[in-house]
Amino acid sequence: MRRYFGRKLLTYLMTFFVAATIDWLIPRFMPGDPVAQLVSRSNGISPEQAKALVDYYTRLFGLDKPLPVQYLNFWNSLIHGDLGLSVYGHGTPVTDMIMAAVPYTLALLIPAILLSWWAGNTFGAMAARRKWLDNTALPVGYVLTATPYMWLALVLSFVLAFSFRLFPLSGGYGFNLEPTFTWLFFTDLVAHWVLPFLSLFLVQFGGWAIGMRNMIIYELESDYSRYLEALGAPQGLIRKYAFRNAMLPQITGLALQLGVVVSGSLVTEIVFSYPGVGHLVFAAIQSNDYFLLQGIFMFIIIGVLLANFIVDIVYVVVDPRTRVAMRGGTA
Amino acid sequence: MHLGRYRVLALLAAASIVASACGSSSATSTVAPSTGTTTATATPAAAASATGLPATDTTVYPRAETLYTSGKQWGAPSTWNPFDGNSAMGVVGLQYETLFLYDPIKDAYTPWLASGGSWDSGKTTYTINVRQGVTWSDGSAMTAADVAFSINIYQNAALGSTLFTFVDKVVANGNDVVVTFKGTPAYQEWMQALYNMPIVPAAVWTPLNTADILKSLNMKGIGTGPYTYKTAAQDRMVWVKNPTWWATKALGLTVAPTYIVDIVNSSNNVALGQLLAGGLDLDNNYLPGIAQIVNGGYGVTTYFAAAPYMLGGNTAWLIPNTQKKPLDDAAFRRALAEAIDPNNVVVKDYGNIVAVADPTGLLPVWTKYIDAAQVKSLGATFNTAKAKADLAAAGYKLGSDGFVTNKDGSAIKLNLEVPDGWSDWMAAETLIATDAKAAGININPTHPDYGTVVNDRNGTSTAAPIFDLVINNDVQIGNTPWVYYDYIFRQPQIAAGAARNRNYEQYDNKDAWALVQKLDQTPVDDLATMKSICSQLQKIQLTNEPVIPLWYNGEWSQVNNSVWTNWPSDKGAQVQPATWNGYWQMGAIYMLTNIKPVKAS
Amino acid sequence: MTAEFDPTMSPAAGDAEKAPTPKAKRARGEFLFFALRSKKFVVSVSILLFLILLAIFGPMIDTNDPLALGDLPMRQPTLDPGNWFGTTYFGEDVFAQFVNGLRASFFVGLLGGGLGALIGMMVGFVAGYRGGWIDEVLNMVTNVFLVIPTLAVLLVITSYLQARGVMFEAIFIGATSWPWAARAIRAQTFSLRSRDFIDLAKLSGRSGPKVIVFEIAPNMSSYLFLTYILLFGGAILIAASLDFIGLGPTGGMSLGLMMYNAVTWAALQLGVWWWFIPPGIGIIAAVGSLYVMNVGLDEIFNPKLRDI
Amino acid sequence: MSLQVTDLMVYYRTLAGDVKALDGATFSIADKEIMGLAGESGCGKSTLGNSLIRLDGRMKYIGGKVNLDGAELPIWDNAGMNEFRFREVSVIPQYAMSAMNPTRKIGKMIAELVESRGTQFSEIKDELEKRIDHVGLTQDVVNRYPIELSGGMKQRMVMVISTLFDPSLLIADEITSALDVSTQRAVAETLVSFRDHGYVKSMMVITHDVSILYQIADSILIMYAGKLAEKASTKTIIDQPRHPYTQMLVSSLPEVGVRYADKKLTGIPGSPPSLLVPPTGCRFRARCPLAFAKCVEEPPFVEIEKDHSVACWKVTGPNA
Repeated sequence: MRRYFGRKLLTYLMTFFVAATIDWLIPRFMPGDPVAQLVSRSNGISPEQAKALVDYYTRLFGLDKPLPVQYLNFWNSLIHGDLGLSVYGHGTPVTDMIMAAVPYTLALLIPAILLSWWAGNTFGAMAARRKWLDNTALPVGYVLTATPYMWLALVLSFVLAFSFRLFPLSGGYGFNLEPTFTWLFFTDLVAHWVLPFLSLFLVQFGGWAIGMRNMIIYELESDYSRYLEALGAPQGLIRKYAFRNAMLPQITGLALQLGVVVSGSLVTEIVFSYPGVGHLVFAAIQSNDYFLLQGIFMFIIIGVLLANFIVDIVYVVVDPRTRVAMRGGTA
Repeated sequence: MHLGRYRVLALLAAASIVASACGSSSATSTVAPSTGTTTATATPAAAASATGLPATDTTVYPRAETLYTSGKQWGAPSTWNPFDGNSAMGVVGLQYETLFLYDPIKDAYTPWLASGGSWDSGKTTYTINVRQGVTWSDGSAMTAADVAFSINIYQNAALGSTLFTFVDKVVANGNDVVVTFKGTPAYQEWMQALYNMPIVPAAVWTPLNTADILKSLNMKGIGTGPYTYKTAAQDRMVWVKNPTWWATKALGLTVAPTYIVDIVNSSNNVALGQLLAGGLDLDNNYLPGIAQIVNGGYGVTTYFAAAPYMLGGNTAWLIPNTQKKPLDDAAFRRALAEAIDPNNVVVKDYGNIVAVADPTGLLPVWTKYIDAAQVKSLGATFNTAKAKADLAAAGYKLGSDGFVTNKDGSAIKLNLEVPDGWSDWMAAETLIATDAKAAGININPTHPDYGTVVNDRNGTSTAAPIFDLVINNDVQIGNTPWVYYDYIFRQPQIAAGAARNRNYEQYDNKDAWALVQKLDQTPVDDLATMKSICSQLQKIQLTNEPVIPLWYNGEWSQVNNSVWTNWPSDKGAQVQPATWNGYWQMGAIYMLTNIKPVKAS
Repeated sequence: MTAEFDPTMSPAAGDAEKAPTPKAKRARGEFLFFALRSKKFVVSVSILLFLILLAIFGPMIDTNDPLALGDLPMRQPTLDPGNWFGTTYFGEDVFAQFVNGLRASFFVGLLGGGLGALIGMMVGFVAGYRGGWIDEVLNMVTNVFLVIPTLAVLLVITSYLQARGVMFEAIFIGATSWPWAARAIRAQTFSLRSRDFIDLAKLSGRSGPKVIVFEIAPNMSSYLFLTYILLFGGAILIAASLDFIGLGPTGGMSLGLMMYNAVTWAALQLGVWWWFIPPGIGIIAAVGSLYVMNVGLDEIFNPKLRDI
Repeated sequence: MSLQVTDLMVYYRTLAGDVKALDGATFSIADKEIMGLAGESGCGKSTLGNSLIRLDGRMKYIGGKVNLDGAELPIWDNAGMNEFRFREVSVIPQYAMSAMNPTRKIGKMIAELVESRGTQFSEIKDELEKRIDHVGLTQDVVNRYPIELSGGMKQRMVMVISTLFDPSLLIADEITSALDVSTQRAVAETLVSFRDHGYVKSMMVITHDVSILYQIADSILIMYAGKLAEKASTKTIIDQPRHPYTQMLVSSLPEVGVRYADKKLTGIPGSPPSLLVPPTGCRFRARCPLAFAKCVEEPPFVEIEKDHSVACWKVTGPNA
């Protein structure tokens, strides 16, 4: 057991190291000096003012140091949870900006991932071997999972928000509100949350439903199912087993999907200008704020790694075979 | 069961959002030299109501009293420092004010925080009469000392201002501030400064006036303006009316909206959606298809009811790299100017919401400085045939590929760069390239990443500018055409690098620069001299085409009349309709005093 | 971003025993028989064929340059040649854009998916067949590719390219979308490794690569094919996302770019739906039918899944 | 009479058409009888075995009757069969190695299984423990997962499970083929002991490996090409088989106990006919050395002496 997790942990650490280094390279390897871009955006100012600004920002971002030093500083400050300053935010700490955005993204991602996984699998299991469902409902699943996130998002926002005014068009909460602990704010928050959530949920849902449907059909054909049938066990029991066993690959799938969902949330947040991390990424790309990008990606890397690790643990818990294998020492 | 889970999650999310909203703002306010108010109070409220959710003091801005704007803010509001070019929307104009307003349409200076200002007979000393009865938002009175301090602050090297290269001394004298100059005053620049310098309370800013003056975010600062800081978030900046605004008593002016919510720019379709849905009253972004929308009965209007719909805000120039062959040849640039049909861009790209630029490139508000006769005789106009002829005459022969070649026979392929993602300009460059190709000039439209464009255009500490052609519109409308000529002819060349934001084309013309300086030192009321100098400069510009004017980028402004009406327009109140930096003091502030709520709340 | 697809849609992903093993030539006749009987297969393939034909011949029927600015902006779909799908905000021919975009999208899928499959197979086979530390290392590489936001890498690369083409996009997607495939194939190989016929091959002194190519690969050919199909569809979707955040090919045309332009120019709000709808439908139809075909084929390859 | 099968016909649906895998089988198994069912692969023996407990998707019931302890088995009715399965008819499948749910502890699985059949686990718990001992497993297997067991252990465990309800008929389908010789013998002996302890009333042991039957079977039923060829006591079948096919089959038997690969019997030239369009008359006649004119007619499966039935004109015919 310890050996297994020890190994995993090591892999994760090395992965993190490599990923983080790649991440650090981003702003350094970008052509064009970010300060120049920042200054060139505040137009109408005199060359002298520009000069002053350039000096100011260069010092601010610590770009005046040699690369190796910058690299060491990067790790050092990373350990202290400092991701540097944002160009797009004119020197606001990147961590602050991310932290302000994270709640939205998590509020979007966690329910979208878990619910779609749960609902999709349940539905897929139902559809499996029920011809009418299989032929009626599943096609919908295929369409959904083949739909680009942003396209669905745009259609939803146009129809439900723009045309029928059922939901707000954009933003994280009403522009007429301030964050307070009141039902008003809370409900408004949810209202703004629904559409982005839905566009993430639906696409995912389709994928899981189909995946589960296929998996469970395999399980229903497996030897243990046939044996149970031969012994007259009711369908209930057989399905229960099949579902349970089909679930396992779906859990692995969950880990593999994370990256996809993150990118999905990115485009979705853009469509609804939902003030989450994805939206921040877009803003950063648009304004060439590589420090911000670097910070966000660092954040995503950690997030995905963490999630993967959790999935690993969960898997061990739910799949006896891995447990047994580990007791045998061979993971 | 899963439903339960999702409620919990959403609740947690809500909690963390509230928390982070307070958290981040209080985090920044530690840097800010003022005491927290709104958002700070939210924290105890949150803490108190952590158990269950009783309706504690929620802040809801009534629709009828709130003005929703968008267009200035390209990112989350991050600094409220009036001396930082990137300060949040309205910091200068709504919160801090200037001594004068300048109205480009009427070309008139209106005393604002100054009750008046005048030159002495020799035009060597300028006296500012500081308006009495003006109070800071903390209640204390604004004094001549504050004004003197606010001007003197520009001696701070960190601000990199050129003001004190010609200003000598600024001293408070009773209720006046007396300004003396070094040699001939740069009248044009001084007048420009008068309506651009924010007046700040000396009490607050004296300690901040250090090398790190820009580091102070100055959230919830103290100004004289009609609005004060309410709150800010990643996607918005909110101002609340200052009940004790001096102008109400002094000038009988009141700003209509109690709240101004400025929404950080998002994608075109969101902005347009908000505008059409009435979620946005004033949008200062470039939006596609405005012509259709204005005529589409959505209740959306613009400054002009018909083309060009928008006031001209600045000129979009085609900037050639005059250090490179063949663009170093005036004849070639001239032919290029004739080869391009800006009208194509105006119609096909912008759908007539912009106007073709005058051959001089001067904005319509500067028409009186244009030597029409001279333009008629020298001005380059679109004419493919003529362009071809001129090229041939100048000795550029056609290559096998049908494009003109350098005189040494080498092929000519000019890269025209606009930043990737700048959709309207990307469309424009394609049209321009097509026109040029028709005249035998091989232009290759490219849209590299913004950083690359800036590098190629400005050069770096190590590399000279390597661009062939770029489109640029850096310099905005102002009180004097001098800003444009300074932009075109600036000498000496500024060292390559980030700070290089004048004379991108690297055009060397000492005589022109002498004229520009002469213009700068001409009093703003000496119209005759200004005209003659401008005419000479125009001659140089028209014959050498160091930069080629294309079209007048609009002062993008589209308004929804469902909640607020009586917006600026050529028929009604003729004031600037923009929330951008510098426009409030060019009269946009009157927009707020003019608009009327459709139905009183 | 990792591949846009659901790994669990691959036939029994992570569940080795079920790699369908083809049965010589008798299987071919059987394949056709079931193929024609599988509604999923027939429908999806005919949709796919239709789209492919459209992608191939469309640009020949409608020879308009998809980026040529016409004189009739925002024109409703008409019967006039060149305006079947109407025109864009700039009077560009939407149909021309659609067919050319379709072409690009299929190209990206074909190449990107192919490259992804290739890398995935190589990593998967070697890791699964060799095992040991090689497996460990390859696993880590796979993990790295799973977690690094490939978007970041893309940003760095693209900012160096004056212009990036569809080709580049395809290669990039291929080079980043393989990890899940590698994992699945590794699992499959792992299970096959211990089968007698592999041992026999080993005993007969065949080199590792030979065994992989001549023994293992053929035995999971159908599985590999299905994997490829999923990568194919995935690549198209990733490309769409990249295009949408403005990292798509500069110049040129693709369904994702159409969508991107339609949004930047607020096509829907301006009522130019015929600009926004086609690319979406195109992608859904292409990717959707690919996925359906995937399951259809699975049922055909794998007798267990048939009802007869 | 424990099991009484009359004229049972079960076909296989294939692309090419119906394969007449079981074309009219009539025989019976007495209480306490262990009947071996032998024949070349594809002769329909597995079809017969399966049809008695569960017709899988491709099998089609054509006709015939199956009586078990006087009650008729509704073998054509999957649902209807359920009440008989496990309690009356049970099976030890060919795939015993993988017959148990890999993600359930064996004990838990058994509990869920029996309870799903309306019996409290507690009721059979003691019996279960007894039988686990009986097959020589340790009690802790119930707390293990299948993959923790060796092939032989799994096999024995499945035998225990399948017979928990003391079915009156147990069908053992090729259970020995996957095992090595020693385990094979052990399994075979266990089967016998099950009968002796009354865990099962009667048994049908399907195999291609006659030598096993020689050890355990009371009687042997030889099938050829979807038809019954001969049924008699093991002794009779081995010592004086009457059907030419049986004779060749037995004569080609190496000395008892040594098994051989499942391939076309070397001793018999030619190969069995296609069951898609089986030849009229005796299906063996193409390969039969004794074939004569009469053989174009279908030979009946008749009892020529007590407990010995044969389908061959040479044996039953006029000029026998």
